[in-house]
Amino acid sequence: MSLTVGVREVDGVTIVDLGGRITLGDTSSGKLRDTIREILARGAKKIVLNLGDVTYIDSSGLGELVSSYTTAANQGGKVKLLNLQKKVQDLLQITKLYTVFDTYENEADAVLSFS
Amino acid sequence: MSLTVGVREVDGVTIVDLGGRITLGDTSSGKLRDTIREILARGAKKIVLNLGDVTYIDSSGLGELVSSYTTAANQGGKVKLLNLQKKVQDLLQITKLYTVFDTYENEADAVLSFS
Amino acid sequence: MPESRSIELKLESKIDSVDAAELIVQGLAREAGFSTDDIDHLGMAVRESMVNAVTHGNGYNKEKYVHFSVRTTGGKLEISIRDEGEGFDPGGVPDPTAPENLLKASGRGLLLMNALVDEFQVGPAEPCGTRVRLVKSRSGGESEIKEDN
Amino acid sequence: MPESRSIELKLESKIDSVDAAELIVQGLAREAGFSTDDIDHLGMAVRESMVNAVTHGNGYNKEKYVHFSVRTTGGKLEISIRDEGEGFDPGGVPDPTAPENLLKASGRGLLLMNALVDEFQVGPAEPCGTRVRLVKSRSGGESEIKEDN
Ligand SMILES: Nc1ncnc2c1ncn2[C@@H]1O[C@H](COP(=O)(O)OP(=O)(O)O)[C@@H](O)[C@H]1O
Ligand SMILES: Nc1ncnc2c1ncn2[C@@H]1O[C@H](COP(=O)(O)OP(=O)(O)O)[C@@H](O)[C@H]1O
Repeated sequence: MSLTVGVREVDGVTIVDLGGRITLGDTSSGKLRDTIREILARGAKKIVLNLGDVTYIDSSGLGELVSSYTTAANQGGKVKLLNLQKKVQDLLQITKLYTVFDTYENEADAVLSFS
Repeated sequence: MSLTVGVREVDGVTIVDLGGRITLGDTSSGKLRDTIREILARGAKKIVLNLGDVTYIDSSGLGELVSSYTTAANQGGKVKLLNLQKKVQDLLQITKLYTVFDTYENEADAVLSFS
Repeated sequence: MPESRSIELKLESKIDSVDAAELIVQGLAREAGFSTDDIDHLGMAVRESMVNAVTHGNGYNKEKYVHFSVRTTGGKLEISIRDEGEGFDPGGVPDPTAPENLLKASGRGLLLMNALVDEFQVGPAEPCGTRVRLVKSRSGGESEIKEDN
Repeated sequence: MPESRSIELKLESKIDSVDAAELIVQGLAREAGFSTDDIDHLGMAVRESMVNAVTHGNGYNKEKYVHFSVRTTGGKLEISIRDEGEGFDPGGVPDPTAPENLLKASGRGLLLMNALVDEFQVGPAEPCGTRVRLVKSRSGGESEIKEDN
Protein backbone atom coordinates (compact mmCIF):
# COMPACT_ATOMS: atom_id res chain seq x y z
CA MET A 1 0.00 0.00 0.00
CA SER A 2 1.46 3.29 -0.88
CA LEU A 3 1.65 6.71 0.63
CA THR A 4 1.41 9.40 -2.03
CA VAL A 5 3.34 12.61 -1.50
CA GLY A 6 2.99 15.88 -3.42
CA VAL A 7 4.79 19.14 -2.59
CA ARG A 8 3.68 22.66 -3.52
CA GLU A 9 4.33 26.22 -2.44
CA VAL A 10 1.66 28.75 -1.33
CA ASP A 11 2.74 32.26 -0.22
CA GLY A 12 6.08 31.06 1.07
CA VAL A 13 4.60 28.07 2.87
CA THR A 14 5.44 24.54 1.73
CA ILE A 15 2.39 22.31 1.60
CA VAL A 16 2.92 18.56 1.55
CA ASP A 17 -0.17 16.74 0.26
CA LEU A 18 -0.25 13.24 1.67
CA GLY A 19 -2.60 10.45 0.59
CA GLY A 20 -3.13 6.80 1.47
CA ARG A 21 -1.72 5.01 4.48
CA ILE A 22 1.14 5.98 6.80
CA THR A 23 2.09 2.73 8.50
CA LEU A 24 5.09 0.64 9.38
CA GLY A 25 6.75 -1.47 6.80
CA ASP A 26 5.73 0.38 3.71
CA THR A 27 8.06 2.58 1.85
CA SER A 28 5.67 5.23 3.18
CA SER A 29 7.50 6.29 6.31
CA GLY A 30 10.78 6.72 4.43
CA LYS A 31 9.00 8.81 1.82
CA LEU A 32 7.70 11.35 4.32
CA ARG A 33 11.03 11.62 6.08
CA ASP A 34 12.90 12.15 2.79
CA THR A 35 10.44 14.80 1.72
CA ILE A 36 10.82 16.77 4.96
CA ARG A 37 14.61 16.58 4.69
CA GLU A 38 14.57 17.86 1.11
CA ILE A 39 12.30 20.75 2.02
CA LEU A 40 14.52 21.78 4.93
CA ALA A 41 17.63 21.41 2.76
CA ARG A 42 16.15 23.96 0.36
CA GLY A 43 15.96 26.36 3.31
CA ALA A 44 12.15 26.31 3.58
CA LYS A 45 11.01 26.34 7.20
CA LYS A 46 7.22 26.75 7.09
CA ILE A 47 5.71 23.35 6.44
CA VAL A 48 2.10 22.18 6.36
CA LEU A 49 1.26 18.48 6.14
CA ASN A 50 -2.09 18.12 4.42
CA LEU A 51 -3.55 14.88 5.76
CA GLY A 52 -6.89 15.24 3.96
CA ASP A 53 -6.39 12.10 1.85
CA VAL A 54 -4.68 10.05 4.52
CA THR A 55 -7.07 7.20 5.12
CA TYR A 56 -5.09 5.39 7.73
CA ILE A 57 -2.32 6.01 10.20
CA ASP A 58 -0.89 3.77 12.92
CA SER A 59 1.46 4.44 15.83
CA SER A 60 4.47 4.25 13.51
CA GLY A 61 2.77 6.80 11.27
CA LEU A 62 2.15 9.04 14.28
CA GLY A 63 5.84 8.59 15.07
CA GLU A 64 6.67 9.81 11.57
CA LEU A 65 4.59 12.93 12.08
CA VAL A 66 6.41 13.60 15.37
CA SER A 67 9.78 13.00 13.69
CA SER A 68 8.87 15.48 10.98
CA TYR A 69 8.02 17.98 13.68
CA THR A 70 11.24 17.51 15.64
CA THR A 71 13.47 17.37 12.56
CA ALA A 72 12.04 20.69 11.39
CA ALA A 73 12.21 22.21 14.86
CA ASN A 74 15.89 21.29 15.14
CA GLN A 75 16.54 23.39 12.05
CA GLY A 76 14.40 26.31 13.11
CA GLY A 77 11.39 25.14 11.09
CA LYS A 78 7.82 24.40 12.03
CA VAL A 79 5.45 21.60 10.92
CA LYS A 80 1.68 22.11 11.17
CA LEU A 81 -1.17 19.78 10.26
CA LEU A 82 -4.09 20.38 7.90
CA ASN A 83 -7.38 18.57 7.17
CA LEU A 84 -7.34 15.80 9.76
CA GLN A 85 -9.97 13.13 9.26
CA LYS A 86 -11.89 12.21 12.41
CA LYS A 87 -9.92 8.96 12.74
CA VAL A 88 -6.63 10.84 12.84
CA GLN A 89 -8.03 13.44 15.21
CA ASP A 90 -9.05 10.65 17.58
CA LEU A 91 -5.50 9.32 17.56
CA LEU A 92 -4.02 12.75 18.34
CA GLN A 93 -6.49 12.95 21.21
CA ILE A 94 -5.61 9.57 22.68
CA THR A 95 -1.88 10.19 22.39
CA LYS A 96 -2.13 13.84 23.51
CA LEU A 97 -0.22 14.82 20.39
CA TYR A 98 -2.81 17.54 19.88
CA THR A 99 -0.77 19.46 22.45
CA VAL A 100 2.24 19.28 20.13
CA PHE A 101 0.72 20.09 16.76
CA ASP A 102 -1.09 23.16 15.51
CA THR A 103 -3.93 21.81 13.38
CA TYR A 104 -6.11 23.58 10.81
CA GLU A 105 -9.29 22.80 8.98
CA ASN A 106 -8.61 24.88 5.92
CA GLU A 107 -5.55 25.67 3.93
CA ALA A 108 -5.88 29.47 3.98
CA ASP A 109 -5.87 29.50 7.78
CA ALA A 110 -2.87 27.20 7.91
CA VAL A 111 -0.91 29.39 5.47
CA LEU A 112 -1.93 32.59 7.21
CA SER A 113 -0.87 31.26 10.61
CA PHE A 114 2.77 31.50 9.55
CA SER A 115 2.68 35.23 8.83
CA MET B 1 -19.60 -19.95 11.09
CA SER B 2 -22.79 -21.73 11.53
CA LEU B 3 -25.60 -22.94 9.39
CA THR B 4 -28.91 -22.59 11.16
CA VAL B 5 -31.57 -25.19 10.48
CA GLY B 6 -35.26 -25.05 11.37
CA VAL B 7 -37.89 -27.58 10.36
CA ARG B 8 -41.63 -27.00 10.08
CA GLU B 9 -44.65 -28.58 8.42
CA VAL B 10 -47.06 -26.81 6.04
CA ASP B 11 -49.97 -28.79 4.49
CA GLY B 12 -48.04 -32.05 4.55
CA VAL B 13 -44.89 -30.50 3.14
CA THR B 14 -41.74 -30.32 5.27
CA ILE B 15 -40.05 -26.95 5.03
CA VAL B 16 -36.43 -26.70 6.11
CA ASP B 17 -35.46 -23.10 6.84
CA LEU B 18 -31.73 -22.68 6.34
CA GLY B 19 -29.68 -19.64 7.32
CA GLY B 20 -26.03 -18.62 7.23
CA ARG B 21 -23.30 -20.35 5.24
CA ILE B 22 -23.25 -23.81 3.68
CA THR B 23 -19.56 -24.50 3.14
CA LEU B 24 -16.94 -27.15 3.67
CA GLY B 25 -15.46 -27.69 7.07
CA ASP B 26 -18.24 -26.32 9.17
CA THR B 27 -20.55 -28.47 11.06
CA SER B 28 -22.97 -27.08 8.51
CA SER B 29 -22.87 -29.80 5.88
CA GLY B 30 -23.39 -32.53 8.44
CA LYS B 31 -26.33 -30.63 9.89
CA LEU B 32 -28.21 -30.49 6.60
CA ARG B 33 -27.55 -34.14 5.86
CA ASP B 34 -28.73 -35.23 9.31
CA THR B 35 -31.86 -33.14 9.00
CA ILE B 36 -32.79 -34.68 5.65
CA ARG B 37 -32.20 -38.18 7.01
CA GLU B 38 -34.41 -37.52 10.02
CA ILE B 39 -37.20 -36.16 7.85
CA LEU B 40 -37.10 -39.18 5.55
CA ALA B 41 -36.93 -41.52 8.54
CA ARG B 42 -40.22 -40.03 9.74
CA GLY B 43 -41.70 -41.03 6.39
CA ALA B 44 -42.07 -37.50 5.05
CA LYS B 45 -41.24 -37.28 1.36
CA LYS B 46 -42.14 -33.74 0.27
CA ILE B 47 -39.26 -31.49 1.26
CA VAL B 48 -38.64 -27.79 0.56
CA LEU B 49 -35.27 -26.23 1.39
CA ASN B 50 -35.85 -22.55 2.13
CA LEU B 51 -32.55 -20.85 1.22
CA GLY B 52 -33.83 -17.32 1.84
CA ASP B 53 -31.39 -16.65 4.67
CA VAL B 54 -28.47 -18.54 3.18
CA THR B 55 -25.88 -15.84 2.61
CA TYR B 56 -23.18 -18.01 1.19
CA ILE B 57 -22.73 -21.36 -0.46
CA ASP B 58 -19.67 -22.93 -2.05
CA SER B 59 -19.20 -26.01 -4.26
CA SER B 60 -19.31 -28.26 -1.19
CA GLY B 61 -22.56 -26.61 -0.20
CA LEU B 62 -23.92 -27.21 -3.70
CA GLY B 63 -22.82 -30.80 -3.28
CA GLU B 64 -24.84 -30.98 -0.08
CA LEU B 65 -27.93 -29.75 -1.89
CA VAL B 66 -27.42 -32.39 -4.57
CA SER B 67 -26.91 -35.08 -1.91
CA SER B 68 -30.13 -34.04 -0.22
CA TYR B 69 -31.86 -34.37 -3.57
CA THR B 70 -30.47 -37.82 -4.36
CA THR B 71 -30.91 -39.16 -0.82
CA ALA B 72 -34.57 -38.17 -0.92
CA ALA B 73 -35.04 -39.48 -4.46
CA ASN B 74 -33.61 -42.86 -3.44
CA GLN B 75 -36.39 -43.12 -0.87
CA GLY B 76 -39.14 -41.93 -3.15
CA GLY B 77 -38.98 -38.36 -1.88
CA LYS B 78 -38.44 -35.05 -3.60
CA VAL B 79 -36.40 -31.98 -2.57
CA LYS B 80 -37.27 -28.55 -4.02
CA LEU B 81 -35.67 -25.18 -3.43
CA LEU B 82 -37.25 -21.94 -2.22
CA ASN B 83 -36.16 -18.28 -2.07
CA LEU B 84 -32.79 -18.42 -3.79
CA GLN B 85 -30.71 -15.26 -3.47
CA LYS B 86 -29.18 -14.02 -6.71
CA LYS B 87 -25.75 -15.33 -5.72
CA VAL B 88 -27.11 -18.85 -5.30
CA GLN B 89 -29.11 -18.60 -8.52
CA ASP B 90 -25.91 -17.66 -10.36
CA LEU B 91 -24.21 -20.77 -9.00
CA LEU B 92 -27.07 -23.03 -10.11
CA GLN B 93 -26.76 -21.42 -13.53
CA ILE B 94 -23.01 -21.96 -13.86
CA THR B 95 -23.22 -25.55 -12.67
CA LYS B 96 -26.41 -26.31 -14.64
CA LEU B 97 -27.99 -27.54 -11.41
CA TYR B 98 -31.05 -25.49 -12.32
CA THR B 99 -31.88 -28.44 -14.59
CA VAL B 100 -31.99 -30.69 -11.52
CA PHE B 101 -33.90 -28.60 -9.01
CA ASP B 102 -37.40 -27.18 -9.09
CA THR B 103 -37.07 -23.71 -7.62
CA TYR B 104 -39.73 -21.37 -6.24
CA GLU B 105 -39.91 -17.74 -5.29
CA ASN B 106 -42.66 -18.06 -2.72
CA GLU B 107 -43.59 -20.64 -0.20
CA ALA B 108 -47.22 -21.08 -1.22
CA ASP B 109 -46.20 -22.02 -4.77
CA ALA B 110 -43.59 -24.45 -3.47
CA VAL B 111 -46.10 -26.16 -1.17
CA LEU B 112 -48.79 -26.23 -3.83
CA SER B 113 -46.44 -27.80 -6.37
CA PHE B 114 -46.50 -31.05 -4.39
CA SER B 115 -50.25 -31.52 -4.63
CA MET C 1 -6.00 6.97 -4.92
CA PRO C 2 -3.48 4.64 -6.57
CA GLU C 3 -4.03 1.72 -4.24
CA SER C 4 -1.45 -0.98 -4.62
CA ARG C 5 -1.00 -3.66 -2.01
CA SER C 6 0.32 -7.16 -1.86
CA ILE C 7 0.30 -9.88 0.77
CA GLU C 8 2.16 -13.16 0.71
CA LEU C 9 1.51 -15.86 3.31
CA LYS C 10 2.55 -19.40 4.08
CA LEU C 11 -0.60 -20.99 5.47
CA GLU C 12 -1.24 -24.26 7.27
CA SER C 13 -3.30 -26.96 5.58
CA LYS C 14 -6.58 -26.38 7.36
CA ILE C 15 -9.96 -24.79 6.79
CA ASP C 16 -9.06 -21.75 8.90
CA SER C 17 -6.56 -20.89 6.16
CA VAL C 18 -9.36 -21.03 3.60
CA ASP C 19 -11.45 -18.61 5.64
CA ALA C 20 -8.44 -16.34 6.14
CA ALA C 21 -7.59 -16.17 2.43
CA GLU C 22 -11.22 -15.44 1.60
CA LEU C 23 -11.46 -12.57 4.10
CA ILE C 24 -8.13 -11.09 2.97
CA VAL C 25 -9.13 -11.14 -0.69
CA GLN C 26 -12.56 -9.69 0.06
CA GLY C 27 -10.98 -6.90 2.12
CA LEU C 28 -8.43 -5.96 -0.52
CA ALA C 29 -11.08 -6.10 -3.25
CA ARG C 30 -13.30 -3.79 -1.22
CA GLU C 31 -10.43 -1.35 -0.68
CA ALA C 32 -9.63 -1.42 -4.37
CA GLY C 33 -13.20 -0.43 -5.19
CA PHE C 34 -14.54 -3.69 -6.58
CA SER C 35 -18.34 -4.03 -6.68
CA THR C 36 -20.19 -6.16 -4.16
CA ASP C 37 -20.80 -8.80 -6.83
CA ASP C 38 -17.14 -8.84 -7.81
CA ILE C 39 -16.12 -9.15 -4.17
CA ASP C 40 -18.50 -12.09 -3.74
CA HIS C 41 -17.16 -13.80 -6.83
CA LEU C 42 -13.52 -13.27 -5.87
CA GLY C 43 -14.26 -14.59 -2.40
CA MET C 44 -15.87 -17.72 -3.81
CA ALA C 45 -13.14 -18.35 -6.35
CA VAL C 46 -10.37 -18.04 -3.78
CA ARG C 47 -12.35 -20.25 -1.38
CA GLU C 48 -12.71 -23.03 -3.97
CA SER C 49 -9.05 -22.85 -4.84
CA MET C 50 -7.88 -22.83 -1.21
CA VAL C 51 -10.15 -25.77 -0.38
CA ASN C 52 -8.59 -27.77 -3.21
CA ALA C 53 -5.07 -26.86 -2.06
CA VAL C 54 -5.82 -27.84 1.55
CA THR C 55 -7.77 -31.03 0.78
CA HIS C 56 -6.76 -32.53 -2.61
CA GLY C 57 -3.30 -30.94 -2.71
CA ASN C 58 -1.94 -31.13 0.82
CA GLY C 59 -4.46 -33.60 2.26
CA TYR C 60 -4.68 -31.62 5.53
CA ASN C 61 -1.03 -32.59 6.12
CA LYS C 62 0.44 -30.50 8.96
CA GLU C 63 3.90 -30.59 7.38
CA LYS C 64 2.68 -29.09 4.12
CA TYR C 65 1.82 -25.46 3.49
CA VAL C 66 -0.33 -23.49 1.10
CA HIS C 67 1.53 -20.57 -0.43
CA PHE C 68 -0.96 -17.80 -0.89
CA SER C 69 -0.36 -14.43 -2.46
CA VAL C 70 -2.61 -11.61 -3.53
CA ARG C 71 -1.80 -8.31 -5.19
CA THR C 72 -3.94 -5.36 -6.18
CA THR C 73 -2.71 -2.83 -8.71
CA GLY C 74 -5.02 -0.25 -10.15
CA GLY C 75 -8.29 -2.01 -10.76
CA LYS C 76 -6.81 -5.49 -10.98
CA LEU C 77 -6.61 -8.18 -8.35
CA GLU C 78 -4.33 -11.15 -8.83
CA ILE C 79 -4.19 -14.26 -6.65
CA SER C 80 -1.77 -17.16 -6.64
CA ILE C 81 -2.32 -20.32 -4.61
CA ARG C 82 0.28 -23.06 -4.55
CA ASP C 83 0.11 -26.32 -2.64
CA GLU C 84 2.73 -28.99 -1.95
CA GLY C 85 0.71 -31.94 -3.20
CA GLU C 86 1.14 -34.54 -5.92
CA GLY C 87 -0.34 -32.41 -8.66
CA PHE C 88 -3.04 -33.62 -11.07
CA ASP C 89 -4.09 -33.43 -14.69
CA PRO C 90 -6.78 -30.74 -15.04
CA GLY C 91 -7.59 -32.09 -18.53
CA GLY C 92 -8.62 -35.39 -16.94
CA VAL C 93 -11.26 -33.87 -14.66
CA PRO C 94 -14.80 -34.83 -15.76
CA ASP C 95 -17.18 -32.05 -16.85
CA PRO C 96 -19.56 -31.60 -13.92
CA THR C 97 -22.25 -30.15 -16.18
CA ALA C 98 -22.44 -33.31 -18.31
CA PRO C 99 -25.76 -35.10 -17.65
CA GLU C 100 -24.06 -38.18 -16.20
CA ASN C 101 -22.23 -36.01 -13.63
CA LEU C 102 -24.99 -33.60 -12.64
CA LEU C 103 -26.05 -35.62 -9.59
CA LYS C 104 -22.54 -36.06 -8.25
CA ALA C 105 -21.92 -34.44 -4.88
CA SER C 106 -18.58 -32.94 -5.90
CA GLY C 107 -16.42 -31.88 -8.84
CA ARG C 108 -17.68 -28.31 -9.36
CA GLY C 109 -14.81 -26.29 -7.89
CA LEU C 110 -12.68 -25.74 -11.00
CA LEU C 111 -15.80 -24.93 -13.01
CA LEU C 112 -16.82 -22.25 -10.50
CA MET C 113 -13.34 -20.71 -10.29
CA ASN C 114 -13.20 -20.44 -14.04
CA ALA C 115 -16.63 -18.84 -14.20
CA LEU C 116 -16.10 -16.36 -11.38
CA VAL C 117 -12.90 -14.62 -12.47
CA ASP C 118 -11.54 -13.10 -15.68
CA GLU C 119 -8.40 -15.20 -15.91
CA PHE C 120 -8.01 -18.67 -14.47
CA GLN C 121 -5.01 -20.95 -14.76
CA VAL C 122 -4.26 -24.22 -13.03
CA GLY C 123 -1.20 -26.36 -13.51
CA PRO C 124 1.93 -27.93 -12.05
CA ALA C 125 4.07 -25.76 -9.79
CA GLU C 126 7.77 -25.57 -9.01
CA PRO C 127 9.19 -27.37 -7.07
CA CYS C 128 6.06 -29.49 -6.60
CA GLY C 129 2.32 -29.39 -6.29
CA THR C 130 -0.30 -27.34 -8.06
CA ARG C 131 -0.52 -23.64 -8.68
CA VAL C 132 -3.74 -21.76 -9.39
CA ARG C 133 -3.76 -18.21 -10.69
CA LEU C 134 -6.90 -16.10 -10.49
CA VAL C 135 -7.20 -12.60 -11.94
CA LYS C 136 -10.15 -10.26 -11.91
CA SER C 137 -10.43 -6.65 -13.01
CA ARG C 138 -12.82 -4.17 -11.52
CA SER C 139 -15.89 -4.22 -13.71
CA GLY C 140 -17.87 -1.13 -14.62
CA GLY C 141 -21.27 -1.98 -13.26
CA GLU C 142 -23.09 -5.29 -13.40
CA SER C 143 -21.50 -8.49 -12.23
CA GLU C 144 -19.95 -10.53 -14.97
CA ILE C 145 -20.13 -14.27 -14.87
CA LYS C 146 -18.62 -16.14 -17.74
CA GLU C 147 -21.24 -18.35 -19.34
CA ASP C 148 -18.84 -20.01 -21.75
CA ASN C 149 -18.66 -23.32 -19.94
CA MET D 1 -28.43 -14.32 12.27
CA PRO D 2 -26.38 -15.86 15.09
CA GLU D 3 -23.01 -15.40 13.43
CA SER D 4 -20.24 -17.24 15.17
CA ARG D 5 -16.90 -17.76 13.50
CA SER D 6 -13.36 -18.40 14.58
CA ILE D 7 -10.03 -18.46 12.80
CA GLU D 8 -6.70 -19.59 14.18
CA LEU D 9 -3.48 -19.07 12.23
CA LYS D 10 0.24 -19.54 12.68
CA LEU D 11 1.76 -16.58 10.87
CA GLU D 12 5.30 -15.77 9.80
CA SER D 13 7.13 -12.87 11.44
CA LYS D 14 6.69 -10.31 8.71
CA ILE D 15 4.60 -7.25 7.89
CA ASP D 16 2.43 -9.22 5.45
CA SER D 17 1.12 -11.09 8.50
CA VAL D 18 0.19 -7.78 10.13
CA ASP D 19 -1.79 -6.76 7.05
CA ALA D 20 -3.42 -10.18 6.90
CA ALA D 21 -4.54 -10.13 10.53
CA GLU D 22 -5.92 -6.63 10.10
CA LEU D 23 -7.97 -7.56 7.02
CA ILE D 24 -9.28 -10.74 8.66
CA VAL D 25 -10.41 -8.89 11.78
CA GLN D 26 -12.00 -6.10 9.76
CA GLY D 27 -13.84 -8.64 7.62
CA LEU D 28 -15.19 -10.62 10.56
CA ALA D 29 -16.16 -7.41 12.38
CA ARG D 30 -18.05 -6.24 9.30
CA GLU D 31 -19.85 -9.58 9.03
CA ALA D 32 -20.74 -9.43 12.70
CA GLY D 33 -22.36 -6.05 12.21
CA PHE D 34 -19.83 -3.79 13.91
CA SER D 35 -20.01 -0.09 13.00
CA THR D 36 -17.48 1.49 10.64
CA ASP D 37 -15.81 3.23 13.58
CA ASP D 38 -15.60 0.00 15.55
CA ILE D 39 -14.15 -1.79 12.53
CA ASP D 40 -11.52 0.93 12.16
CA HIS D 41 -10.62 0.74 15.82
CA LEU D 42 -10.40 -3.06 15.84
CA GLY D 43 -8.24 -2.93 12.73
CA MET D 44 -5.88 -0.46 14.32
CA ALA D 45 -5.67 -2.32 17.63
CA VAL D 46 -4.87 -5.62 15.95
CA ARG D 47 -2.34 -3.91 13.70
CA GLU D 48 -0.48 -2.39 16.67
CA SER D 49 -0.45 -5.70 18.48
CA MET D 50 0.71 -7.68 15.43
CA VAL D 51 3.47 -5.14 14.73
CA ASN D 52 4.74 -5.57 18.29
CA ALA D 53 4.65 -9.36 18.00
CA VAL D 54 6.51 -9.33 14.68
CA THR D 55 9.09 -6.66 15.60
CA HIS D 56 9.65 -6.51 19.40
CA GLY D 57 8.56 -10.09 20.11
CA ASN D 58 9.90 -12.19 17.25
CA GLY D 59 12.36 -9.66 15.79
CA TYR D 60 11.37 -10.64 12.23
CA ASN D 61 12.90 -14.06 12.95
CA LYS D 62 11.92 -16.55 10.24
CA GLU D 63 11.98 -19.44 12.71
CA LYS D 64 9.46 -17.79 15.01
CA TYR D 65 5.74 -17.53 14.48
CA VAL D 66 2.92 -15.29 15.60
CA HIS D 67 -0.07 -17.27 16.85
CA PHE D 68 -3.13 -15.32 15.89
CA SER D 69 -6.71 -16.17 16.69
CA VAL D 70 -9.97 -14.33 16.37
CA ARG D 71 -13.47 -15.33 17.35
CA THR D 72 -16.83 -13.64 16.95
CA THR D 73 -19.80 -14.69 19.04
CA GLY D 74 -22.93 -12.65 19.12
CA GLY D 75 -21.86 -9.04 19.16
CA LYS D 76 -18.43 -9.72 20.61
CA LEU D 77 -15.08 -10.02 18.86
CA GLU D 78 -12.13 -11.50 20.68
CA ILE D 79 -8.54 -11.54 19.46
CA SER D 80 -5.49 -13.30 20.84
CA ILE D 81 -1.96 -12.64 19.56
CA ARG D 82 0.98 -14.59 20.92
CA ASP D 83 4.61 -14.25 19.89
CA GLU D 84 7.65 -16.40 20.63
CA GLY D 85 9.85 -13.58 21.93
CA GLU D 86 11.61 -12.84 25.22
CA GLY D 87 8.60 -11.20 26.81
CA PHE D 88 8.74 -7.82 28.56
CA ASP D 89 7.41 -5.99 31.60
CA PRO D 90 4.42 -3.88 30.51
CA GLY D 91 4.61 -1.99 33.81
CA GLY D 92 8.05 -0.74 32.87
CA VAL D 93 6.95 0.90 29.63
CA PRO D 94 7.12 4.73 29.88
CA ASP D 95 3.87 6.71 29.55
CA PRO D 96 3.96 8.18 26.03
CA THR D 97 1.61 11.00 27.04
CA ALA D 98 3.99 12.30 29.73
CA PRO D 99 5.45 15.65 28.64
CA GLU D 100 9.02 14.30 28.50
CA ASN D 101 7.91 11.51 26.11
CA LEU D 102 5.55 13.44 23.83
CA LEU D 103 8.21 14.12 21.19
CA LYS D 104 9.46 10.54 21.03
CA ALA D 105 8.97 8.84 17.69
CA SER D 106 7.66 5.60 19.22
CA GLY D 107 6.08 4.03 22.30
CA ARG D 108 2.38 4.66 21.56
CA GLY D 109 1.25 1.18 20.52
CA LEU D 110 0.09 -0.21 23.87
CA LEU D 111 -1.66 3.08 24.65
CA LEU D 112 -3.59 2.93 21.37
CA MET D 113 -4.57 -0.72 21.80
CA ASN D 114 -5.89 -0.01 25.27
CA ALA D 115 -7.88 2.98 24.05
CA LEU D 116 -9.36 1.31 20.96
CA VAL D 117 -10.93 -1.81 22.47
CA ASP D 118 -13.11 -2.61 25.46
CA GLU D 119 -10.80 -5.14 27.06
CA PHE D 120 -7.04 -5.18 26.69
CA GLN D 121 -4.60 -7.52 28.37
CA VAL D 122 -0.89 -8.01 27.77
CA GLY D 123 1.36 -10.39 29.61
CA PRO D 124 3.65 -13.40 29.52
CA ALA D 125 2.50 -16.41 27.49
CA GLU D 126 3.01 -20.15 27.78
CA PRO D 127 5.43 -21.62 26.81
CA CYS D 128 7.20 -18.34 26.03
CA GLY D 129 6.75 -14.87 24.63
CA THR D 130 3.98 -12.37 25.04
CA ARG D 131 0.24 -12.72 24.66
CA VAL D 132 -2.13 -9.86 23.94
CA ARG D 133 -5.89 -10.21 24.29
CA LEU D 134 -8.22 -7.69 22.69
CA VAL D 135 -12.00 -7.75 23.10
CA LYS D 136 -14.56 -5.40 21.67
CA SER D 137 -18.35 -5.57 21.75
CA ARG D 138 -20.57 -4.13 19.09
CA SER D 139 -21.53 -0.67 20.25
CA GLY D 140 -25.00 0.81 19.83
CA GLY D 141 -24.26 3.92 17.85
CA GLU D 142 -21.36 6.31 18.22
CA SER D 143 -17.80 5.14 18.36
CA GLU D 144 -16.43 4.74 21.82
CA ILE D 145 -12.86 5.60 22.56
CA LYS D 146 -11.72 5.22 26.12
CA GLU D 147 -10.40 8.54 27.39
CA ASP D 148 -9.25 7.18 30.73
CA ASN D 149 -5.56 7.22 29.89
N1 LIG E 1 -4.72 -28.72 -5.87
C1 LIG E 1 -5.07 -29.95 -6.29
N2 LIG E 1 -4.25 -31.01 -6.11
C2 LIG E 1 -4.60 -32.25 -6.52
N3 LIG E 1 -5.76 -32.53 -7.17
C3 LIG E 1 -6.62 -31.52 -7.40
C4 LIG E 1 -6.34 -30.19 -6.98
N4 LIG E 1 -7.37 -29.40 -7.35
C5 LIG E 1 -8.27 -30.20 -7.94
N5 LIG E 1 -7.83 -31.49 -8.00
C6 LIG E 1 -8.51 -32.64 -8.61
O1 LIG E 1 -9.52 -32.16 -9.48
C7 LIG E 1 -10.80 -32.67 -9.09
C8 LIG E 1 -11.87 -31.63 -9.36
O2 LIG E 1 -11.72 -30.55 -8.49
P1 LIG E 1 -12.92 -29.56 -8.26
O3 LIG E 1 -13.47 -29.19 -9.58
O4 LIG E 1 -12.44 -28.44 -7.43
O5 LIG E 1 -14.05 -30.38 -7.50
P2 LIG E 1 -14.02 -31.13 -6.08
O6 LIG E 1 -12.97 -30.44 -5.27
O7 LIG E 1 -15.39 -30.95 -5.56
O8 LIG E 1 -13.68 -32.55 -6.37
C9 LIG E 1 -10.64 -33.03 -7.64
O9 LIG E 1 -11.55 -34.02 -7.24
C10 LIG E 1 -9.22 -33.50 -7.58
O10 LIG E 1 -9.11 -34.82 -7.99
N1 LIG F 1 5.37 -8.41 22.06
C1 LIG F 1 6.38 -7.74 22.66
N2 LIG F 1 7.53 -8.35 22.98
C2 LIG F 1 8.53 -7.69 23.58
N3 LIG F 1 8.48 -6.38 23.90
C3 LIG F 1 7.35 -5.70 23.62
C4 LIG F 1 6.25 -6.34 22.99
N4 LIG F 1 5.26 -5.42 22.84
C5 LIG F 1 5.74 -4.26 23.36
N5 LIG F 1 7.00 -4.42 23.83
C6 LIG F 1 7.83 -3.41 24.49
O1 LIG F 1 7.00 -2.33 24.90
C7 LIG F 1 7.43 -1.12 24.29
C8 LIG F 1 6.25 -0.22 23.99
O2 LIG F 1 5.48 -0.79 22.96
P1 LIG F 1 4.46 0.11 22.17
O3 LIG F 1 3.66 0.89 23.15
O4 LIG F 1 3.69 -0.76 21.25
O5 LIG F 1 5.33 1.16 21.37
P2 LIG F 1 6.44 0.92 20.22
O6 LIG F 1 6.15 -0.39 19.61
O7 LIG F 1 6.24 2.07 19.29
O8 LIG F 1 7.76 0.96 20.95
C9 LIG F 1 8.22 -1.53 23.07
O9 LIG F 1 9.17 -0.57 22.69
C10 LIG F 1 8.85 -2.81 23.55
O10 LIG F 1 10.02 -2.55 24.27
